Amino acid sequence: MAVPADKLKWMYETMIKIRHYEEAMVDAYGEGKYPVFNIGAGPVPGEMHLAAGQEPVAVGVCAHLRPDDTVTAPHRPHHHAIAKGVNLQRMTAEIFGKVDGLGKGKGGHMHLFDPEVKFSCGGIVAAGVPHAVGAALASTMQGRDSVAVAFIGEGAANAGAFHESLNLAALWKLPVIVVIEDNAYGISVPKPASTAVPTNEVRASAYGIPGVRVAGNDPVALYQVAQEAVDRARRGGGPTLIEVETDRYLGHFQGDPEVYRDKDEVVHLRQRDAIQAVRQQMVADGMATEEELQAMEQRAYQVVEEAYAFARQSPNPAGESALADVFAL
Amino acid sequence: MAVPADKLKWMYETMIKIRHYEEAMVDAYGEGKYPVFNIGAGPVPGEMHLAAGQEPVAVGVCAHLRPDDTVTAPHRPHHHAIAKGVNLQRMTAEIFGKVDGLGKGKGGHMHLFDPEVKFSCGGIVAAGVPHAVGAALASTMQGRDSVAVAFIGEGAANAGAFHESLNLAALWKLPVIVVIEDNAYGISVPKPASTAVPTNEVRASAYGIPGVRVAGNDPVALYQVAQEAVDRARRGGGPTLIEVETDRYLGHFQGDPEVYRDKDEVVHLRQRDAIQAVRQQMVADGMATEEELQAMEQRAYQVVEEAYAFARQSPNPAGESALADVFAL
Amino acid sequence: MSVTSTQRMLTGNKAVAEAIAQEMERDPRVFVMGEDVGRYGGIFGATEGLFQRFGGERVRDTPISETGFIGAAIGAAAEGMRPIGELMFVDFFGVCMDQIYNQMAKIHYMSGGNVRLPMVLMTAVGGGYSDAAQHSQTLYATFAHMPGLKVVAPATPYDLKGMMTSAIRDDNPVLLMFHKQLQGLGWMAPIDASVGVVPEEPYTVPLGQAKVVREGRDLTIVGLQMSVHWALTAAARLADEGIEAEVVDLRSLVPLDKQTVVNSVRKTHRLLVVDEDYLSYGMTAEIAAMVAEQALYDLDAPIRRLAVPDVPIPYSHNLEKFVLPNPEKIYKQAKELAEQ
Amino acid sequence: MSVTSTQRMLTGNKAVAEAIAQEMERDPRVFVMGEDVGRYGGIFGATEGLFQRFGGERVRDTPISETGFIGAAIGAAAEGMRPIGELMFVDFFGVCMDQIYNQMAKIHYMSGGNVRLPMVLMTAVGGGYSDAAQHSQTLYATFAHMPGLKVVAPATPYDLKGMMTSAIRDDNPVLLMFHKQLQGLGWMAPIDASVGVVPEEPYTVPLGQAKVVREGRDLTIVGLQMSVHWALTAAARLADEGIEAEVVDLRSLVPLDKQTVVNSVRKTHRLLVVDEDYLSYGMTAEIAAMVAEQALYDLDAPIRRLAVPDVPIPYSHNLEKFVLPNPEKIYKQAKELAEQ
Ligand SMILES: Cc1ncc(C[n+]2csc(CCOP(=O)(O)OP(=O)(O)O)c2C)c(N)n1
Ligand SMILES: Cc1ncc(C[n+]2csc(CCOP(=O)(O)OP(=O)(O)O)c2C)c(N)n1
Ligand SMILES: [Mg+2]
Ligand SMILES: [Mg+2]
Repeated sequence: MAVPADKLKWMYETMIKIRHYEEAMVDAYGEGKYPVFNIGAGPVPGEMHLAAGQEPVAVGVCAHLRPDDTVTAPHRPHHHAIAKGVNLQRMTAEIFGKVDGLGKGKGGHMHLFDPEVKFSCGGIVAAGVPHAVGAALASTMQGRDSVAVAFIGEGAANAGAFHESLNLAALWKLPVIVVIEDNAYGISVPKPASTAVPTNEVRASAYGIPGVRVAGNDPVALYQVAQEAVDRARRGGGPTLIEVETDRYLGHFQGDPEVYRDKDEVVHLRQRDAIQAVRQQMVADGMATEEELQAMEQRAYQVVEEAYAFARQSPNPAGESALADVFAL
Repeated sequence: MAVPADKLKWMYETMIKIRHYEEAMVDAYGEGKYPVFNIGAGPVPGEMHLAAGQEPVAVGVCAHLRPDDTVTAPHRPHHHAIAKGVNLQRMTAEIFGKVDGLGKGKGGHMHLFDPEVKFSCGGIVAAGVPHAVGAALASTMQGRDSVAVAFIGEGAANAGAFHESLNLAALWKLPVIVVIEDNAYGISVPKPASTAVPTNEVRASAYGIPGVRVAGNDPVALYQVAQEAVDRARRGGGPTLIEVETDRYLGHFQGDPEVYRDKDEVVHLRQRDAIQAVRQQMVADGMATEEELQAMEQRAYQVVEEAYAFARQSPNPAGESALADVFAL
Repeated sequence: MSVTSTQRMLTGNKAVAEAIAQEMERDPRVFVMGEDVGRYGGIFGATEGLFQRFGGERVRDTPISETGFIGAAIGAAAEGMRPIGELMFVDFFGVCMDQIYNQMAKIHYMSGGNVRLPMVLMTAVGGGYSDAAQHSQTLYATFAHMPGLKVVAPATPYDLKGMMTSAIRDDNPVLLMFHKQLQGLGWMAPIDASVGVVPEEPYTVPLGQAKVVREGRDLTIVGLQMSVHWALTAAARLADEGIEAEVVDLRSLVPLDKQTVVNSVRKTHRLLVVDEDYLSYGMTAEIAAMVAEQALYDLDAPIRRLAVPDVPIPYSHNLEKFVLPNPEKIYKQAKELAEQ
Repeated sequence: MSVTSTQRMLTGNKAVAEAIAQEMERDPRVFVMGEDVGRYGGIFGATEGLFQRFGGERVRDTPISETGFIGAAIGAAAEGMRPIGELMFVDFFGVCMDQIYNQMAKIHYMSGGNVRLPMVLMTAVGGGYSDAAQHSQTLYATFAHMPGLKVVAPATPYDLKGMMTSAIRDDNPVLLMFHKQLQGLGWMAPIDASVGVVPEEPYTVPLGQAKVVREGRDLTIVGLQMSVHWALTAAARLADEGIEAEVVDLRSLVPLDKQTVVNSVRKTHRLLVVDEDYLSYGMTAEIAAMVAEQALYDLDAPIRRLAVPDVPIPYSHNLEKFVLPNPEKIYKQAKELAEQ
């Protein structure tokens, strides 16, 4: 296990932060929506796609990224955003639709933009992949060594934009890493019902680039694979395609009846929870004491709580402000 | 060489027909357009993409097809149409924009539809591939054993529609064959400047289906490869991806200045002309006498001449008829 | 409309699903493709129960490949099938518009009428629940502007079933938009208009006929889907104040029933057009322009248009409310117009 | 406009290419991507000479992957570059509309103004040379309907250069449409309007200002690109008969210069709107509706609209001629309108 201690600690603390963030969001999102679930009600209206269980993907990759590296994320973006270092208070305010939000309440949970750390996401499946290619192109043309990472779901690997982007990235040997989060479903459709190959990293060969699969929702294994990919990209060695097996603990979106999977499935998945595994490993390896771990956990919780508090106290935008920001002046 | 004599003769005669058709079109298209080339003038206005040199692709595949098999072709469709048995007189009338045309003059050279032999084509790169998938799906759902072939250029293999269609065809194990005509250019862009892999048949592995490359613009080699693919599809064995190296003798479209390639290139390509090679082979193998060959050539020429004559004598559509056929009644 | 207790009430989504089921029963060529249309029953319930009844061959979940499966529907339609494709949200049109517009809408014409594409593309439209810029649009005019497609947008469960049945039986490609809020889903704010009387036996409602859903003499309000229901609410309030608004439900954008609109304007002499789509270059412009051509001298006041004021749909509740039409805004505009 | 022999004349395509070259010279962040924009110089000549001058890094041929490269332009713009993408024919929009519309047009808004996308998407529009249904459209209204994009369509070499320069310098995404017939290409029927005076030094023409290109008192004809030139031809003939038409070149669909149109109508009291795009739900509707809202009582006759009559563009010369507007049709409509 070659993850340096400081990185592993960062990964652990960040995973805790993500998990707590998503669990707090389950509650915040639920406020005002019941007894009869009403998607448009409460302090956090609209669709809500949470990433509990998928933390390893975000931290395993983002552990190698700098603020000047770009990340594009899909409709399920919180874990990537947190791991990339997005301003958590403003992100949360955005999700609450408030004036202090990253987008002044105009974007919402699926449309978070933090140019400070070069993070963006969006609601259209696979649409962020070409943006990452463009960011990598800019980096190259500007003579920088920044890289760009596009995260997508396994369902997105069947969209045309995926193919076009990978070909372009490979053709121009751009510093792009496409990370496929295989959480086994695209909404209700299991991977074998959407994808003609069992695993997507084989698709790298269609572009003459390296493709790697990381099994078992394992942040440490991913850390190593991502290291190689990021290093190669920074050196000018071109793109890499990575598929990571991961676990979606919650519904596709909050309110998903999940008629398409057995309730036991998630119980089973939770048994290999990476957060607990990393914690135990760190203790076993003597990398961190129980106190240190608790301090990290405490810190993570606090940051999250502060973000929610910030979001809640921020004012709602005035209606008329909807008319601003269509065009830059 | 396992091509049965009748098939090889058919292939030869069809290639002659195509070549003569395209050469006659060079002239017909040129009428009224000079001294200063005017694309909208003359009896055949608009863009004109000819396939002289690419005959082997069309005949090598279509030799295995029945009228109830479907072919979708791209913007360069004459060779496929002729090899699929499209009504040549009505096709030519369409290209001349006449009332007896397949589309009553509404479609034109890039939009030829002959439902009698299940042929269609279109002007949007790669857009015909999903149509072939749908035809194959219909065949399967209707309990038939018809197959569907989508012809595209090598440039089209970088379009999203290609990827989505192949995944779908492979996922549903449909009787589809995608044939990539690698004529080395997409308009002016040479393949290495558009495609991250040297040859596209490797992309089959992204869908878990067989991929085969046929080199040398060789109709006989293609015949054999296509045989296997068509047989597999008919048996329910699913799709195949074939890339064929072929030669575009003329410009991308008529009037193309071809600033992007050396004039010698075509001179060189013409030296491996498949039509002549097949002719010599048939003579050498004693498969056909010089008289028989001349009779075939004569027949091919005559059919083409009749098609042009038919087209020329057919009336122009009345202007008002433009308003009909938007909706079926 | 008086509803007796023997009349069967259905939500919008069940009305759509029933139409599809009955047509699938009647015609083996009909089948459905789309994301999550199978076991899930469609994100907006339009295929509820179909997978269980007809199986996965005829109710096909697809990969996230809209160009692929809508293109495949076209190919299958050309070969004698009668596919129904679902584009989950209309907002996703941009990944497959070539198939919708250059292929599905034009092939019949380009073939000189030789190829028929008897197919339906159904899709969910509309906002009002904070789904933001990429999941809340109606895009009515985007599809209506380009010839070759019938474009219909029913506003009641009755019309949803009847127009879906007509769409499936039509030999032309039909884009049928259902409004999310009118599907009567368990997870949307419940509104009365999403439930209505729907006869059990199959029936058709013609594509291309508008309907006067409330008679009035003082002004005409023209709308589609939610804007019709908003207009009816506004009209009730106006009536309390002695203003009688006539409300016209267009139901269909293409073909457009100009006569019903013009007749109404000839009667009321005032026109307010309401749209949940963007204002400029939209449906409100077409209706206004058509009336300005055909009934200019019948107008006693300038035509008014109320629609989304040319901004993407914002996320925050306040912001979205500010840009979407609603009964209150319609009431205000209508009152001013009537008193002008 | 009197042209002295010292004035420099350029074709439309050279005017566009010169604007790009000068901005590339001036600003290292500007670069071009598209199919055949390199050695070929763009199918419609918009990048003529750029590859030779700036090399393949800044003048990039792309694969046939419009979603890929337009999306990449967006990503690059967000990182401080100023890309110019070329969509070869506007008709191909359907394979990449998601990037154009859900991404390029909306990201600034969704980010609350925090992300800027200073980029240009240029594309060729128009028919009249038998390129049929998938290569002859203008689709003006398709892009103008959806907020977040500036949409401009210059009609002269002077405006092409000046508006391209403005577009490149604009911090917003701009869709610049050039009309194939106005590019002055060697392989199209030569028309006078495709050549014009173009100063050598860089200059800008504002985006969003219409222009009265001919003054008149009897009626107003509003158009864009080819329809402006057709209208000018018709106006000359009308003048011979004593009818003075005022011709307004919109130049920009978004922002739309309503004032110039309304001012003209207030002066002439009659309006004919001409469009090479489809009739229904199109530009003619927006202009007509806007005038019916803002200047209803200034009208002495119903507004007339002349556009493609809601059919795909047919191939055959006769058929295409039947559906496209032309000077003759404009003359007829204008004369009837003036005498009404
Ligand atoms: C182009 C497009 N098609 C469909 C959708 C609807 N949709 C949103 S998320 C989703 C499933 C995505 O699956 P996957 O890529 O595996 O990501 P996951 O949700 O599992 O994280 C679908 C179909 C969309 N947003 N965009
Ligand atoms: C979606 C789309 N993009 C671009 C074009 C313009 N175009 C027409 S043919 C062509 C090149 C096609 O190259 P290839 O697929 O290799 O076919 P070839 O012309 O060589 O037969 C291009 C770019 C188009 N018709 N459709
Ligand atoms: Mg998934
Ligand atoms: Mg080619």
